[in-house]
Amino acid sequence: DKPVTIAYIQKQGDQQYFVDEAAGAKEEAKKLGNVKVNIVDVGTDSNAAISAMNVMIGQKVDGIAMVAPDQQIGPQVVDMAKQAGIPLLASDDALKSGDGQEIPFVGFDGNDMGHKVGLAAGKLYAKAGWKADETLIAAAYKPGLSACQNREEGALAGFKEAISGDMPKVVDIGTDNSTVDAQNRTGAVVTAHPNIKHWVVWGCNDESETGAVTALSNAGIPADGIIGVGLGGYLVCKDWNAGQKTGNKAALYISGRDVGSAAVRTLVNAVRDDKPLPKKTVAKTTIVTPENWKSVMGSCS
Amino acid sequence: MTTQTNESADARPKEGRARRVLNAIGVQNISLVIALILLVAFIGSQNSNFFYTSNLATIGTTVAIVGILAVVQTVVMLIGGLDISVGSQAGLTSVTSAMIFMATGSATAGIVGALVVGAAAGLFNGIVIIYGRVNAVIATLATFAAYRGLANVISNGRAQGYTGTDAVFVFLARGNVFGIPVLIWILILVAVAIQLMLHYTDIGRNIYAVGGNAVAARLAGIALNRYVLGVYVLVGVVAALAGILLTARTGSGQPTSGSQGLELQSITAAALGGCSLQGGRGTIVGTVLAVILLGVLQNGLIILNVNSFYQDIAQGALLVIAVVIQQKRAGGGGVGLPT
Amino acid sequence: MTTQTNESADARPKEGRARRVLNAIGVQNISLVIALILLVAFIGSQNSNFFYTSNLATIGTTVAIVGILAVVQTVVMLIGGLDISVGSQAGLTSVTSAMIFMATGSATAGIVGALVVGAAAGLFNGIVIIYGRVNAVIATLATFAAYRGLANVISNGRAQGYTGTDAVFVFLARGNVFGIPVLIWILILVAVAIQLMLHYTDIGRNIYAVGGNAVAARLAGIALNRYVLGVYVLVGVVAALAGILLTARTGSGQPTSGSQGLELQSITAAALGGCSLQGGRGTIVGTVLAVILLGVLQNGLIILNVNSFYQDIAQGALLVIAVVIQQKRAGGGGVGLPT
Amino acid sequence: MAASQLQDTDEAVLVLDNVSKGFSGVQALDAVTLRARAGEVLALMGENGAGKSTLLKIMSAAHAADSGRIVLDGNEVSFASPVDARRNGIRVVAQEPEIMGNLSVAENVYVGALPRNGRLVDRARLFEMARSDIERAGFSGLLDPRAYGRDLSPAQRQIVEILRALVGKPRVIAFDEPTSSLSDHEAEALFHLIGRLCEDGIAVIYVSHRMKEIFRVATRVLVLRDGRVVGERPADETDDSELVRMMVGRDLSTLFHHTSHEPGRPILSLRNLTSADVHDVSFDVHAGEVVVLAGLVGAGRTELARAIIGDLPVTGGTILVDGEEMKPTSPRDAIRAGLCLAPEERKTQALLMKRSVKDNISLAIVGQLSRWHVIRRRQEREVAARHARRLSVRTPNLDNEVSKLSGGNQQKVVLARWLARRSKLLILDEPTRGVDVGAKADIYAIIDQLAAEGAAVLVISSELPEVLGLADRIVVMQRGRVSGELGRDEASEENILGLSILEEEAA
Ligand SMILES: Nc1ncnc2c1ncn2[C@@H]1O[C@H](COP(=O)(O)OP(=O)(O)OP(=O)(O)O)[C@@H](O)[C@H]1O
Ligand SMILES: Nc1ncnc2c1ncn2[C@@H]1O[C@H](COP(=O)(O)OP(=O)(O)OP(=O)(O)O)[C@@H](O)[C@H]1O
Ligand SMILES: [Mg+2]
Ligand SMILES: [Mg+2]
Repeated sequence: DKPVTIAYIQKQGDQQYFVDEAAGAKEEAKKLGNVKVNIVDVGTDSNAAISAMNVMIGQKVDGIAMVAPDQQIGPQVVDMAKQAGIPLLASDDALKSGDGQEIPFVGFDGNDMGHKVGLAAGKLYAKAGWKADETLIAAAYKPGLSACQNREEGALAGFKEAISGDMPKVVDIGTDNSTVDAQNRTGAVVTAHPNIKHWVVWGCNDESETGAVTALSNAGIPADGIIGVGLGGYLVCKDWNAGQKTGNKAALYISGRDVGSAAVRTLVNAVRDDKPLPKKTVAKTTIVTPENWKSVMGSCS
Repeated sequence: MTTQTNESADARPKEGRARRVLNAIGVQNISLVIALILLVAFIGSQNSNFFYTSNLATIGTTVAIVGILAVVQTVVMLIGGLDISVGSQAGLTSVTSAMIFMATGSATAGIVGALVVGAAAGLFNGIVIIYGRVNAVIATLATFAAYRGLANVISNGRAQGYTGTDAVFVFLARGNVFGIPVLIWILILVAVAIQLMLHYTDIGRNIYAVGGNAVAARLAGIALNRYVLGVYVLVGVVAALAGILLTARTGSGQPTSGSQGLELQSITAAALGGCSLQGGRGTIVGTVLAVILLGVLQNGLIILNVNSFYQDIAQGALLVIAVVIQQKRAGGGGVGLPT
Repeated sequence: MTTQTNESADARPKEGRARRVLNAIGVQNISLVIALILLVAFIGSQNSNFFYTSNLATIGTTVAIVGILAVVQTVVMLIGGLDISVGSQAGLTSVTSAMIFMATGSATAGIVGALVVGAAAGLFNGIVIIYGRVNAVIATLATFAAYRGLANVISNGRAQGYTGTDAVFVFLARGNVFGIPVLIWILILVAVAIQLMLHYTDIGRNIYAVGGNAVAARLAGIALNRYVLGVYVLVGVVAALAGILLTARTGSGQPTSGSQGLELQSITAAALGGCSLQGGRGTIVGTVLAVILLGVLQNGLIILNVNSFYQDIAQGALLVIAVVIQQKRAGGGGVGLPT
Repeated sequence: MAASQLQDTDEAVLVLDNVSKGFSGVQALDAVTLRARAGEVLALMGENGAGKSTLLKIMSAAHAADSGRIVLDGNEVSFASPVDARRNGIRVVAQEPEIMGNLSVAENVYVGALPRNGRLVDRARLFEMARSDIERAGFSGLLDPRAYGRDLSPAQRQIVEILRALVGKPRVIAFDEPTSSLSDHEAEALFHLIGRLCEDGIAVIYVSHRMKEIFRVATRVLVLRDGRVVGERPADETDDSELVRMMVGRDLSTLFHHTSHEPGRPILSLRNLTSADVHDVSFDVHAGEVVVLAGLVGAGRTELARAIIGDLPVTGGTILVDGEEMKPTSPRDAIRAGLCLAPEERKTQALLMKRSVKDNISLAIVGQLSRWHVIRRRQEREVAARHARRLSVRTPNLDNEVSKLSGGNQQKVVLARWLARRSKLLILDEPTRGVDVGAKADIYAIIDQLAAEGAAVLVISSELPEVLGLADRIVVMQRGRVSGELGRDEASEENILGLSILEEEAA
């Protein structure tokens, strides 16, 4: 087989999900044979993403997969790739070209992920039979990130869809997407709402969501009074694995590994067969619960 | 002829007890206290829930980790240094503690291991600075990146283990002693111990001397290198404590999440508390007050449901206001850049 | 009596041309050059793609934004200050430029608007420092948060607009003049202009004086306040330029992404280039060399496909090594904290 | 020669034998031998840059000698660090006191040897020890042990530096120009102290440019020139002129140039000027006149000068410049109106230590030397070179860092800066601090010449011979007030001293 070099430009490469994604990409490359994957972590820095594009185009790689730190840079990177004649694949977050065309995509639909989380939370809420005026929805996410904004909008819509009757009040908790920050900030939110009996919690990632849930239980809210739905599942599963009674009632499991390997496979196939990239490859997401997580996720590290 | 114009020089300040107490707190710190009172009054008037004991405990536990780091950052700044790597050290020790705990099943082993790693990381900082002759800011900027990388490498970038079922970790994270959360006790203990050291021991006085005038300190026979090394080791150990508390609070060892940004927060608190970047000036009381002020501010902004973007603006504005009050009270025009 | 041993007082140093050139670069900078050569040799030997012209241009365009900020950070550090808010200022002006551009359709309007906003932000920093008597670190830590908040508020936290169809922005981001990217030209222009100012004008001389000894500068009739204000306005304007370039490169106005962390990067470069945090010491040549060194390092690590966690470690290690080489070459044992 | 010197090492406590030291481009010491004997005061003399401080720094191990030996009690030693030297009883009172601003005077004195009670500092004992030290050393009333270092005047800083040397068991104490920031009163106390140290069998080394002091305290005099020993004399077998000849290499006929000229119009007129510690000060300084402000340390002369040039707020009264009222809010205003102050503390108030001699000299005139803000560099170099030569600044070249000059030469750089800025009124605060006799004579001649050219000069000086030699008129201050004015002909050491302290003794 013809040797192929793929660049995988990732945001937030130190987050567990993206670490998995990188690992998946590398495993797939090995499986395909004669494929080199060059992983570049650009944090949350759009400018670094542009620089990484420059570097990789300069290195004349055969294909680029990008998890953009901000979807707004889409037109710019699409343009750069087109000028260099290198196939570009959007990973995890969709990218559009300057004329509004979506480019080929592998990953999850951000809004849809949020929607599933909201839906799951709404169902649990309806089942619990809580009253709207005794319930507060705590949405913990990093406010400046477009991906988080998408998920948050999806979650709200999903929750509304699942319930009948009044919508509980929603409090946005601006975190830096870390557990500790979510924990610290949620502590204060509890103070501000002493009359709330029941809490629904979701977040942009597992860190935010579990941090908020921990803060609630530290504030004396019983596990039964919390419906926490994680996003990712990698932290939520720790409570379940330990058999702890927890406010984390469900999580949307997304496998970074799957996306990483799908992205590499798609790019390599297109390069080798000299065919255009498929428009959309959406990876599977599953709602996991304390009951089924083991069969879906396998293990919890 | 010996009765010159300066009889006032050795006259003890003639002042009342109240005045003496005020002096002990220091004019700068009084301004912080005033700023704190005003802030508390304002927040409390808007939302009386603020005064719940539970909320005060929330503030305390929230500031505990950054608080102990700010306290040791104060010590580093006193000797004229800076430690940018505290957050990375906390992250590194957080994963270490969790990984050792998972491997051995013993919380003690995890804690001791983390403290040893922290001491080693601090010692390494000190060695690079002293024997490599690398400026403290650059050296700790370098290890800021390096320790973070190391934490990610050993943990493969993943949160490690689960400590939520261990009594020791749970006690650290959620325990109470005499009704006061353990986290707050730890902050109090660290602050008081270091305050006592700075104020009442020759080590502490020598630290002020080293930062105040390194040449004089050296000529007076103070082993500068040993002090600098010692201070950085102290920071490493306390950063490890912070890392252990991070693990306990989040229930798992976090390589970077939760510890990034602690360097800036601890420096902000120390500087707001009156530490000078030139060394030799600063107090633990000031730093702790600043930590509390910043904690109350953040808590208040959330309680008052301020949009998180406006929180940034408010935080910036209040930081400036607190210092302006300080300066106006301290009086004096001053020349050029304020210190 | 006047015929002492000092007839040589006005004799120019008698030394060869080569020696003079070396002196002009400075011993500290020579070490940076050596470190750079070693690094380039190593990376090139591992992967010859490194030497593609396109890659060299890539390095240049990559460092351009942080480079111009490091250059002005150098000036701030020369007067003994620090500006932590440069990144936030760049973010603020990035969204401003994009929003004005989207509203008016005119790139010029967007650029001018951003520069005005940058100048205002810098002026505000200066006013807080000079008239509020707030320590420069605290003041800019405060505006670091405040300007970021402001950028998020006006943009609602979202990237703004699309500039990829505008000729001016495209020229800035991807244009070439004489085969060299516009971004690199801008870095060269800013660095040369400021170098000339520092070296050949009384303004530059006075900047060194203010940072070297503020009391002496004041007694020599230098209007300290005006200099401090002026320098912070300069930083604001250059940060705005950085913001505009960010907009041009990413194709949209970014409130925070791409500008967070620029403060630390610019300070790292300036400090590695030989700036002292105490003021009065540092050169533009040194800073630019440090910027290039860091840029090459980062590029090399990516090209050599080093895992990003190991990149952190390597970056930290190389930072330390570069400074240790510097210090060993500069000679002199020294005790206590290196400056 | 080296061998013969070795024979009498046994009677000396400390011998620096054939010591040499070079800095890049400068041979600061060339085979210098110095013997310090118990109970003796060895005066070390020489022009600025002769190598005195360097010799002391080698003694205290602040510098390492390039060659030569150090012999302590007959045994060759090599000190690893200043700490080591200190532990062996060697103390140097540095030319520039090093003070820790945020520590108390007591802590500044005892730093490194704080009295302890277990691990804790015994604060009560510390302050008591410091208090009794101050008293025993004869400085009572001059220094509060609890005052902070940052609040100390130059004289007080010097006293702290002196007290520091007395802690522990000193065997050899070297004073490097200890009196340059002390007035006669404190200096007198210091001489008593030195006498006592001798009686206790301590070997004292004393560096000063003040001839009078040398004969007051020294038993032997060692003279250096260009880093070489030019001679050693018992103090009672030599005199001023011989020492000057040895130091300068020729005779110095007159120390003071004084031509009397007709005072012109008043340039500066103070009317009831009042600021924080200065009260109701009124006097005039005319064109072509040298007025000297005399008084004891702390009399408020420096503060008055700073108030005049707008560096301290004026709370009452008026300042007239050329008959017009001036309200300076910063030194910049005053400088533009033609008033300049060369401050007393070169290190903290005047010099950019890390910059070149040239940059330091041209600091106050770069604006004038520039067109469109571009410095005319050739002209700058010429001006700097001219003034450096005029004041005999000893430096390898104009690009040398000022921190590498000897103390006296640094002082000359400060003066050069303010001479380069031709102003109507020049205020010189202790202009000859640490300057050698030869250069002093130059400076006096320059001051005289400035006056002859029509400038008004206000000199603040604590050295009475200087006051008498320079002044056309003397204004004496005491506790922030003018206590008297004396014409050149009416002035004597006695009546100046009388005006400085009279009121006090009555009180
Ligand atoms: N650190 C240094 N680097 C370079 N040259 C130095 C340094 N210290 C001193 N010198 C040079 O060594 C010579 C001797 O200086 P030293 O300070 O010993 O003179 P001094 O006799 O004490 O003069 P003064 O009376 O002015 O204090 C001078 O030419 C000085 O410029
Ligand atoms: N010995 C001292 N004790 C206390 N304060 C002092 C002393 N010496 C100076 N000061 C402070 O300085 C102020 C005025 O002193 P200033 O330095 O102006 O006097 P001076 O006559 O110039 O003395 P010097 O010769 O030391 O410069 C005093 O009001 C006081 O605040
Ligand atoms: Mg000397
Ligand atoms: Mg004075």
